[in-house]
Amino acid sequence: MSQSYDRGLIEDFGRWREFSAGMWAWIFHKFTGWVLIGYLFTHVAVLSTALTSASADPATVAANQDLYTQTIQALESLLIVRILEVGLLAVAVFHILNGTRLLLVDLGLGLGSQDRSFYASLILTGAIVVASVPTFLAGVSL
Amino acid sequence: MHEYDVIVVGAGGAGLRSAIAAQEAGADVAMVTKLHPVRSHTGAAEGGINAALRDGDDWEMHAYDTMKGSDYLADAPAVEALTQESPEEVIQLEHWGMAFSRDDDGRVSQRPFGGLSFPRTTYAGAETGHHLLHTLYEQVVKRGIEVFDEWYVLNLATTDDADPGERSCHGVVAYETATGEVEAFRARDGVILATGGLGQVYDHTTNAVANTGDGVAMAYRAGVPVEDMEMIQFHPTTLPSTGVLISEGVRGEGGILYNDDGERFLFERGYANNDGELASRDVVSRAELTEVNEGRGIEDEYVHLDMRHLGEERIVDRLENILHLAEDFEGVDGLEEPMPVKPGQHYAMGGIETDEFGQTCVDGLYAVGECACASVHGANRLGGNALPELIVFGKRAGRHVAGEDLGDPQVTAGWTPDAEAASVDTPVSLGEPWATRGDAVADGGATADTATATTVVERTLERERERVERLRDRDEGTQHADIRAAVQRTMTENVNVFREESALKEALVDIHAARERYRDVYVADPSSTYNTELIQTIETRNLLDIAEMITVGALARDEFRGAHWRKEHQERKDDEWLKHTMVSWSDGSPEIWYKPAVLRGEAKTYEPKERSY
Amino acid sequence: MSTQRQNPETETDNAEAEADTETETERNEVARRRAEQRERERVKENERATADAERYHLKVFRYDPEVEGKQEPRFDDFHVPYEQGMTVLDALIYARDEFDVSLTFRHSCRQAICGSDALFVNGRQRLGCQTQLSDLDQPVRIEPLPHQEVVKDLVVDMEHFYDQMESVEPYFQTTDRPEGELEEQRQSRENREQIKTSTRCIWCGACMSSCNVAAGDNEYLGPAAINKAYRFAMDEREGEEVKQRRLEIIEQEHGVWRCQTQFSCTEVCPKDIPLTEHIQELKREAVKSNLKFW
Amino acid sequence: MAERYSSFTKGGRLWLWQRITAAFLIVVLAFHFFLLHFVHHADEVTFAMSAGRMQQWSYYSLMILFLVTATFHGVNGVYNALVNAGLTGAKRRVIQVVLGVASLLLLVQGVRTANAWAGIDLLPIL
Ligand SMILES: Cc1cc2nc3c(=O)[nH]c(=O)nc-3n(C[C@H](O)[C@H](O)[C@H](O)COP(=O)(O)OP(=O)(O)OC[C@H]3O[C@@H](n4cnc5c(N)ncnc54)[C@H](O)[C@@H]3O)c2cc1C
Ligand code: HEM
Ligand code: SF4
Ligand code: F3S
Ligand code: FES
Repeated sequence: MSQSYDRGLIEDFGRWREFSAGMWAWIFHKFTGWVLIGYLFTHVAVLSTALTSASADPATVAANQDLYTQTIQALESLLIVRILEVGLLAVAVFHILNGTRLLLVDLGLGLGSQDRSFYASLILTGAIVVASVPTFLAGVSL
Repeated sequence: MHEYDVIVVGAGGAGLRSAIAAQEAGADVAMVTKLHPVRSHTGAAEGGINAALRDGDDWEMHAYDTMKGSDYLADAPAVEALTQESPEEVIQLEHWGMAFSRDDDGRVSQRPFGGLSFPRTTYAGAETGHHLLHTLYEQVVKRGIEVFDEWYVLNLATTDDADPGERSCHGVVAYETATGEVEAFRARDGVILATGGLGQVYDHTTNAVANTGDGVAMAYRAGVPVEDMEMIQFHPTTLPSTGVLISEGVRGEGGILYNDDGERFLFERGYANNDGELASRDVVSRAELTEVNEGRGIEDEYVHLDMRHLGEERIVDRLENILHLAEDFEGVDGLEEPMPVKPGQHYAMGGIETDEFGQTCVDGLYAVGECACASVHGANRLGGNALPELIVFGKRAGRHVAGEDLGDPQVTAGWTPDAEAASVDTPVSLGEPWATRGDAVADGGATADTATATTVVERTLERERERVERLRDRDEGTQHADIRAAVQRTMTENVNVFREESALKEALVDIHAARERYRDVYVADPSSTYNTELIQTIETRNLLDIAEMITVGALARDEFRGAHWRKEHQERKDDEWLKHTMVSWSDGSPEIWYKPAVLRGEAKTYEPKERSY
Repeated sequence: MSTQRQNPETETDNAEAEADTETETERNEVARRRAEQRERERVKENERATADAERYHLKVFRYDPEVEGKQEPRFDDFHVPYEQGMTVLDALIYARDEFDVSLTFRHSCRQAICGSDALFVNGRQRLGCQTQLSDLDQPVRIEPLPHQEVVKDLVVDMEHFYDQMESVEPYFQTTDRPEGELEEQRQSRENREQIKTSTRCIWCGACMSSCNVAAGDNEYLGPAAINKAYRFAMDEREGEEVKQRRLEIIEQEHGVWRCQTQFSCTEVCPKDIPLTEHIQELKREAVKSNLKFW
Repeated sequence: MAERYSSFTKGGRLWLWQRITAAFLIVVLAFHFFLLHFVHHADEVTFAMSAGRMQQWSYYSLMILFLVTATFHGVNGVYNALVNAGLTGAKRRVIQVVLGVASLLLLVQGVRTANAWAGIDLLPIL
């Protein structure tokens, strides 16, 4: 071959307009998976404050003045955190639903309607998230 | 320079089978092909492979059908070789894993086909050729046979002795499409041409764009005679807008042809009172065109092929591919409506003259497959008889070239004492009268006296390099596409199913004019990377020769036999014409002669009978 | 004219021969002029017809490493007169023959069987010959297959694809052949039915080009090669032993496990091969056979 | 010629575990969300309550299993994604080590936290 032309990155994500259902599902699943594992790390880090609380004065703990409780409650009082939590829920729900779809595909079930099941996951995710917003935002001070 | 024992040119069914056989016989083989092997047009074959496999059938019946189908222009020894060895070769394919359709007992399925007295067409859905091609290529991969794909063979490296029978072939020169390199391939034992069909001389054809008859033209210009070129098969059921084939399998399974009046015309108008739709292809094609010409065609162009009554299950099981073709290429749902069909160029019965081992009269040069004429099809090929030809003669040629002793051939190749010189009255001079006379008799040859095998190859290489450069260096003139289109048009108008003397002559004039224009052809694309224009320009040169051979042959044969119908001579003339039309390139122009058809087989002689279906 | 006789040494009267050639040249000349006249009329008629025709607007990717002005890839516009039933391939052929002879693309069979002309048409891998222009929005954007290197214009380098196809031992292997001459191996209709779609692959490369995983992982076998492996692994004629070997091949690191069930391969396959389904089935087969051995 | 398979790799095993853990996670993750956002509200979480739940053996072991499966599933998922994107050679080794260490840290920290709630001193080093 004398020479050839490599069209590089435009090939991949630059073509998103041309993606089909299965490819979007793949991208979303990837994205949500990464968010979840990222969250798992931060989640454990935050929860680790419990280690100090465990060795703290029981009275402080009883009064909910320990580091863990304080941290959690401080975080939970922030609107931004609540919004992020809604986002997390969306991510988790989609990952669960699409994950279920993928498990079915792995079992060879419903391959013919894989695109419809993807749209169903999306819609269901949306519905669940919207329905949960009141619960998630309850009691937050603006 | 590449060097191998055997060079196979072309990697369709015939080329692949011969490469495998030569390699099994111990030769070091390379294949040179202008398309990647799986792109070869063998993949388009739909209907099936004839082989006498079952109780109640035998090779003799198959041979009889073939001789009758050929209208007694085939050579019996070749036909008998074909029919005797086809079963073994088909089973070999099965052992190589070919995905044949199956009967309930797990054996390969067979179906009825036109002109056959027994349902012996072994098939794999309606895509038999695809499976055959891929199965053979798989075996080539398995054996690690070297394949130079997308290398276009420009010419043969042959010596230049005055008598073609004394020439020898030592290799080929090819052009690598991707880079524009011209390279030589020397063949120590021999070259096998397997370049396939030539349908591109017509504009309505079932053949691929790559089917430009290169091998026939190359061998012809090297001095090898071509045989029965006027015998072109027109398939009765092709889709009108593209020429895509609707397999004979449809009629084999029970599909029916109707004209615009809803008549089943093959019966109702008496074209084939016994076999109807399953009459031989030439009969059905003429019947359709007669219907159209007499005003009973649909939209004055085609007739209807109906398979709806077969029922969805049977159609999907056996003819699924046909549904896709009708849908994609004609927008017709074969389950709901009849399919429009008309005759289209399909197959060349004639080709490079060979004996039953694929040998030509030039030493070390073989030809197999559609480009060759071992003379098994005569004046008309039966459906399902081409694929067995590929594997039977492919194998024979492969073994022979690798040095296996297969005995003496019964059919002789080249000019023999019983050959008969001939002349035809033509309106223009043929060939290339302006070509410099005297120096080279064979186009591309190197003079024998001084030549060693290597110098022959080297000189051919030099010439071809020059030719390519010349084409690329010129920057004005005519472009090949116009010339090609003109040839296709005149052939389709004048050298079609119905042939008339004045029209044939007009075609020769047109071809001559096209040749004149080709003299200042040039290639506009200066690139050496994947220059398809250059390749097509060279192909067009080959088409000119092919068109002329066909037309001259058609003009010479003033009788009606098989696929060849002449308006002025509507009867078969057995006294005069049980002979092959031969055309050889000599000193820049075609020379015509005849040699007798061999009707004497192993145990009996096939007496010409009236051919009615 | 009488054609060449076999014996070239035959003496002919020189003067006569000369005269003969003279009239012959004249005759040739007249005939040729007539032919040219006919040709010109045809061309004119053609022109008239195309002038009236509705035109389709094509935008075609152009690139040639050697030709100035084409080294930087660009899109060229062609306006092709439309005819009933015209395919993308027909339009390209027209554009090449009438407007720009250097326009380069692979094609051969025109009937969706040779697999040469897989192209990226309006954002999707399709066979040019199998795609009706009338099914497409204008302008029709035609590009070479994504994820493959472009050699020139619409021609891509297929080597890698071929290598992948050939790496799965794509040939029939069996340990038991039936006894006796002319005995075929038996295969049930069900089994033939099971492998039927998988045997239809025409090596067009559309699937591989559409798969994002194949684009990222150069060693991934890709859907077509896996499908080829499926064709053999599921063929009962090969027998259990060979099947195990086949499973080992497709189970390699860059085999079936790389597939993320994007389904785009299945969507673009011009032969409607359910590729994802085949890949998934092989994954399960592999797991099953491994569980047996654990 | 493309690279042939080298030897039997655990590709299939990891693939299968990814599915098995996913199936398990569907239930547990849903339960987890439900419990901590709907039954109890997130802003009401206190150390005492968390500790109370953790002191039940069943809940404790479920959460440990949750941690382990989620870590495996998540980290293996990330690794797979990188391999799919064409990660090879030395880079691949590095990523393997980094991911391995990260998961170990995550597990250790997670178990320590759970133990703190549960009041377990099983492994004093943790
Ligand atoms: C649509 C269709 C359906 C058919 N159906 C049937 C059927 O059902 N049954 C049957 O028996 N027959 C059938 N036939 C006929 C049969 O398929 C062909 O005659 C046969 O496949 C020809 O095979 P081949 O190997 O000779 O040539 P091909 O398969 O055409 O191969 C030619 C090879 O030569 C190479 N080549 C050509 N020129 C050059 C060059 N200059 N340099 C290098 N390489 C070159 C090409 O790359 C290609 O690899 C059918 C034909 C068609 C067109
Ligand atoms: C709740 C149920 C869950 C299900 C059903 C599920 C399902 C799946 C499946 C089937 C895959 C594999 C995709 C593939 O390889 O084709 C996957 C990937 C992944 N999962 Fe989950 N998962 C779940 C929870 C989680 C959790 C809790 C995390 C985070 C800790 C997570 C992180 C990931 C990551 C990072 C990937 C890889 C994504 C990628 O390919 O880039 N998942 N999931
Ligand atoms: S599987 Fe389909 S898309 Fe892929 S190469 Fe084969 S025919 Fe083309
Ligand atoms: S597009 Fe690729 S990811 Fe799998 S389903 Fe097809 S191979
Ligand atoms: S030209 Fe052969 S597949 Fe399109």
